Amino acid sequence: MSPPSSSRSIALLVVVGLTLVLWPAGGWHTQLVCRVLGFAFLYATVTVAWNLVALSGLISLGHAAYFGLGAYAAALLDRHVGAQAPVTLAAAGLCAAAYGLVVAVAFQRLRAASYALATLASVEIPKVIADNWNSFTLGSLGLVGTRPLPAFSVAGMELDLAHNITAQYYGLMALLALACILHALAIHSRWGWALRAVREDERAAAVLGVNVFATRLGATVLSAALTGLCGGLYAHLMGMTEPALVFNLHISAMPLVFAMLGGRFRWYGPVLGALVLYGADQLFLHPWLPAGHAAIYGLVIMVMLLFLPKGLGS
Amino acid sequence: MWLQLLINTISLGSFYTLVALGFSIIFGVTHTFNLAHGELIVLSGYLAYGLTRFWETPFAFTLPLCMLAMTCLALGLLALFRRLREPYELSSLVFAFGLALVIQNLMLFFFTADYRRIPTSGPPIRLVAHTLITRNQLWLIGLSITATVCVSLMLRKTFLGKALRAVIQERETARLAGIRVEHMNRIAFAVGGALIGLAGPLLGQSAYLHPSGGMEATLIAVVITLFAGAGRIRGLLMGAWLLALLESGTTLWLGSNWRELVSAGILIALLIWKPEGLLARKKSAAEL
Amino acid sequence: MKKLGTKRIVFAILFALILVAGPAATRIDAAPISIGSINPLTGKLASHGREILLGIQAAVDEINAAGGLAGNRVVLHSRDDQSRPEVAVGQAEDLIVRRKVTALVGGYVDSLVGPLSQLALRHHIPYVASASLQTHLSREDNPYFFRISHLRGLSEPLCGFVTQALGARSAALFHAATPGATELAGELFRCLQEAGVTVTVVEKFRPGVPDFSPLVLKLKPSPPDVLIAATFFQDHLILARQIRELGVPIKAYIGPWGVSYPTFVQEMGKAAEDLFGLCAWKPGMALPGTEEASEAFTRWFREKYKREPTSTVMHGYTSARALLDAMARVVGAGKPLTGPEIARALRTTDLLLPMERVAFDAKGDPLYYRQTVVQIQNGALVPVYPAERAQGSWVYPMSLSIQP
Amino acid sequence: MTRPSLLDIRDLTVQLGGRPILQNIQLSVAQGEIVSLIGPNGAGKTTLLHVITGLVRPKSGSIHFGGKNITGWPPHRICRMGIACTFQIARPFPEMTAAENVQIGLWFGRRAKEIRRRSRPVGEEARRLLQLVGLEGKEETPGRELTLSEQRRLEVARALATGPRLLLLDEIAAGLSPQAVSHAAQLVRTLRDQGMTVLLIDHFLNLTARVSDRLVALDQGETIAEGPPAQVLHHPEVLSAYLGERPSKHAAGEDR
Repeated sequence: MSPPSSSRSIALLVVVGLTLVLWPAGGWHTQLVCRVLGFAFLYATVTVAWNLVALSGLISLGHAAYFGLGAYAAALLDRHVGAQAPVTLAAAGLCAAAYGLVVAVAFQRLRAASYALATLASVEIPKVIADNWNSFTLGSLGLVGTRPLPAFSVAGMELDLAHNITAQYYGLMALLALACILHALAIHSRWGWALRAVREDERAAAVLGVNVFATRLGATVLSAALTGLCGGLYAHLMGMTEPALVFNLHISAMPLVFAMLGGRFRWYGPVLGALVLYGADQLFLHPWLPAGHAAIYGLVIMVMLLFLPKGLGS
Repeated sequence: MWLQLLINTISLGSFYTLVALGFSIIFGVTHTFNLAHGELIVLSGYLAYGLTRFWETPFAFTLPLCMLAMTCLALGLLALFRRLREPYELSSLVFAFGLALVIQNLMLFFFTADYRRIPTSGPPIRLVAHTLITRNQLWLIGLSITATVCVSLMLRKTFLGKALRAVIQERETARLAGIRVEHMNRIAFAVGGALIGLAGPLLGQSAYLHPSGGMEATLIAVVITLFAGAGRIRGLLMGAWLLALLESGTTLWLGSNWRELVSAGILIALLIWKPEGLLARKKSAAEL
Repeated sequence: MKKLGTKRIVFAILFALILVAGPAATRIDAAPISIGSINPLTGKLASHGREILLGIQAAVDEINAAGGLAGNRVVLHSRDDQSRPEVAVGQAEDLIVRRKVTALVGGYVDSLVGPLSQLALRHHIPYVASASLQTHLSREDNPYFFRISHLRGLSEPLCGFVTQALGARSAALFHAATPGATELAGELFRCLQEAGVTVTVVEKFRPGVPDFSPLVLKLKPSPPDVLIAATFFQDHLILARQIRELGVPIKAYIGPWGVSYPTFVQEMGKAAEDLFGLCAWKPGMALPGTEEASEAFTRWFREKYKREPTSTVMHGYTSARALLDAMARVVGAGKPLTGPEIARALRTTDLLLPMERVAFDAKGDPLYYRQTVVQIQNGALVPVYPAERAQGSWVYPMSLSIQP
Repeated sequence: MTRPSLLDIRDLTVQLGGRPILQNIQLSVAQGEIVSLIGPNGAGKTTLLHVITGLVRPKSGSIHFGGKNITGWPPHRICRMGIACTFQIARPFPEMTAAENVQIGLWFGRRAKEIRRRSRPVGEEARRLLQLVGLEGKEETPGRELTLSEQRRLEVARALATGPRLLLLDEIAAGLSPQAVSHAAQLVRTLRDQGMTVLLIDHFLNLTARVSDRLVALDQGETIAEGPPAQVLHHPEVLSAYLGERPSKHAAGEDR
């Protein structure tokens, strides 16, 4: 099933992974690198989540809805109930998953461009509600002062996710690892075969016994839950949630770009795309070229598509 | 007041049509998902702004100049887009995203982040008692209808247009039928570029120019095109005017904070009701 | 396959290089005294962020020209937050931890300032925000956050102007769906109602809509005396024009933000005539007693940047001046230049600057920040309210016959 | 007609976009039979097939398979009941290799219990099926790179992978060389001998006559004749339906 070169690429990934794991311990790290890579992990997780839907052959432009719902669920629970972070995060994932369920059921007949368009529009519904339900969500004022993540004590090790950047770094890395496992399953398991069949020809897949609806539903709900979880984490990490911020089109478009550049059909593709692009942009281009870095970023995207059309991971 | 609202809505719808038309032609014929569409429009607007400000070119003269410049630019871009590989729609989308970033930042560099406006000429014209129409609304409506009619006539009446339509409907079949698809791509980019060139100065005149203002226009173009189906002129007109009407109507009756919700809700409802594109007879060319 | 593998390795190496070289490439030895500033230099808010940075830079240049802080040069590290909060936090963290900046200054818009205020508390680094409005951002339990602007500084003069000076009996409120504008609108609504002004319409909209005519038409059946449009530059460009084009007989149009810019007058031309705006400072309009300093600043700025300084530039300048003043007092007292010391000094600041008399309350909010109502008359911004800062009288009702 | 009927269609009516495609179709296929559906273009043959596989929902009427009412079931359930089909225009998974194409059928085409009970490993089973349809050596070729006739054979292999009791073949002989047609006929007979029931669609009648036990002729959505091949082919209505037909309408229209 796996191509002959996969052992080498896996070895390479192990190297990259180990570098990232040991980075903060190496002593040549800085807070900025950890912070940036931490967010790169978060966005990579969103990218992976997005790709779960993409693997079923649908291009979603509505992941900001899941992200924003997650952020709002966490921030609202924190504000109104004072719930602890594990509860708020679970609620974030569940809320987003519920919306994912609605999207999957309501849009089950939509394909390709219609689906993309419908998901794009689906962001507006939670956004407008969050923006106008003044008594509950505080409307356009946004929610400020969401408490940071708590400190954990794991096997005698103190993991202060609130203040310690390195701890946050590892926490987010663990989340990404989890997402990666999920993504690998979505490519290499029996479910992965179903996704692939549905993506390549769904009528043929249906008459060969693949449950097209359930396959897509599963992918969408999982993807939504994961994205919602990331949104909840964002709310806790930033301490504030505003409609325009968390329901931003940017959040929907970003995974598409990252995944395309990383390669959509390998388990490590989306991760690679997100880490390289986000990391390179924030750590390298930005300090060098504060004003024009976005132009260079754009150029990099263009050049890579021209010369590495299948993405970094191929 | 109703008449006034109608005029404003038609003028807004005309602008939307113009914005969507160029995108739709390029997308329909070449399957290029040009996410930099809005940025190109803004660029054209800046060109017109420069012409009117520094060389004091009359507004009517800036239009052909902008159209020419944008046609050339679009053809140049086609040379880049042609090098992209499969899956073309997605690749071109991401490529154009990069392009949009580049254009945006170049504009930021050259024109700064100040808001710019192309001055309008002359006072509004009074139609009846309380109903006014401004000069730039006249420009907008007139040019939009002219452009739409021209494109529509070209597609329906000329041999070239028939070939273009064939490519829009069945690309491979058209190729087999001996239509030179490469040639059609060039024509689509040229026409699309000219339309972009036309929309830019009008945007600068009726709203304002800002380097980051392109995304909005792109979004409108994408929504209308996907809604109507690529290359369907009548559908585009209806889509654009419906969108404008919806936006104005909801703002007036429900308040503008519900505007997006209503537009989104109706869009979703229409999509679910007729998943293959409301106005398209069969599945639109967009297979992402 | 072999070729692809090589490519992959090359990219992996590049990636590693980026990780190592990126931070290393910008490593510079820490200056004797360094302060950091974080502003949106790219993205949607870039124009404001850049102006604030100019003001901050001006203050730093000024103090260095005067010999620095007790002989130590002040180095300003400027970072771009790309108008995105997570970037702002990352950049600030880097400045604090790696560059060892002693204090932070700058910032535009609450969504970017808010996370930084939390960060300041965590690292015990004082942060003087240049432009921040929302009330709940400043807290008594955060002794490291200061700001030189405040929502009250807008809502009070505005409300006073509408109710007392104009004596308006009805008003309409349009505001952008952003936190600052929403809160301002809420404040104004309360204040106007208390003063007995009927608020006929309150409308919220997304900033950047291409057409305001339905909203404007909503005013037409019963036109209010005053329209307050709590929104930004680009929206005024369309809204103010459409009010005139559609002939809605309002008597005053007030745009708290965005109207009092020279570039606004320039882009709008005649259509800007008679509009009211709020302005904290502009060349030729300074607090009594600071006219000279204001003049000197304006001259210096014009010479250096070949353009007019704006109120936003002044916000940056004022915040940096407040910070540098406190730092100078710490150094002057022979104390170590640490975060807690500077924060303590900031608390006792009382400084008269062209824009405001800077002094902070327990929450770090400015005590004397008050903007002035200005009106565009013959293409110039004329301060009209409050009386002690007025340089002319207002035109009311506004002329509707002027056409763009 | 003494054998028990495997597929039983009663009063089936189908409309697409408000247009009637099939009207009051009655069709019954017995266990182990080979039945051909014939008729000119637009007669509704492919639609009938799609109704049986669940891709198209009937307006009224019922379909019973093996004694169970499967009307309105989703395609994957019908497939797992034991009905497999090929498409008129072959639709292999383009990016998957031929072997992977077949494996999809092996993985998903049966009920979970049967899949767990499987004796042979999936890869080996896929190879055996490809060999059966004459695609040995093409296991690693991606679907889109196969020739049209190879794609069609791949479809048969894929359909067989689901372990069907009833096999629906849509125009598998169209455009094939005479040699290939006899190979296909041979294959159909072999399958029947293994106990499979086959429902063929044949527009050009070249495969039908050789293998079918029975023909059913459709025209404009209605059954016009039914019976042994020789009898149906000389039925006056069938003749007029075929002869009256205008030549070469685009065949692709039927698949939609």
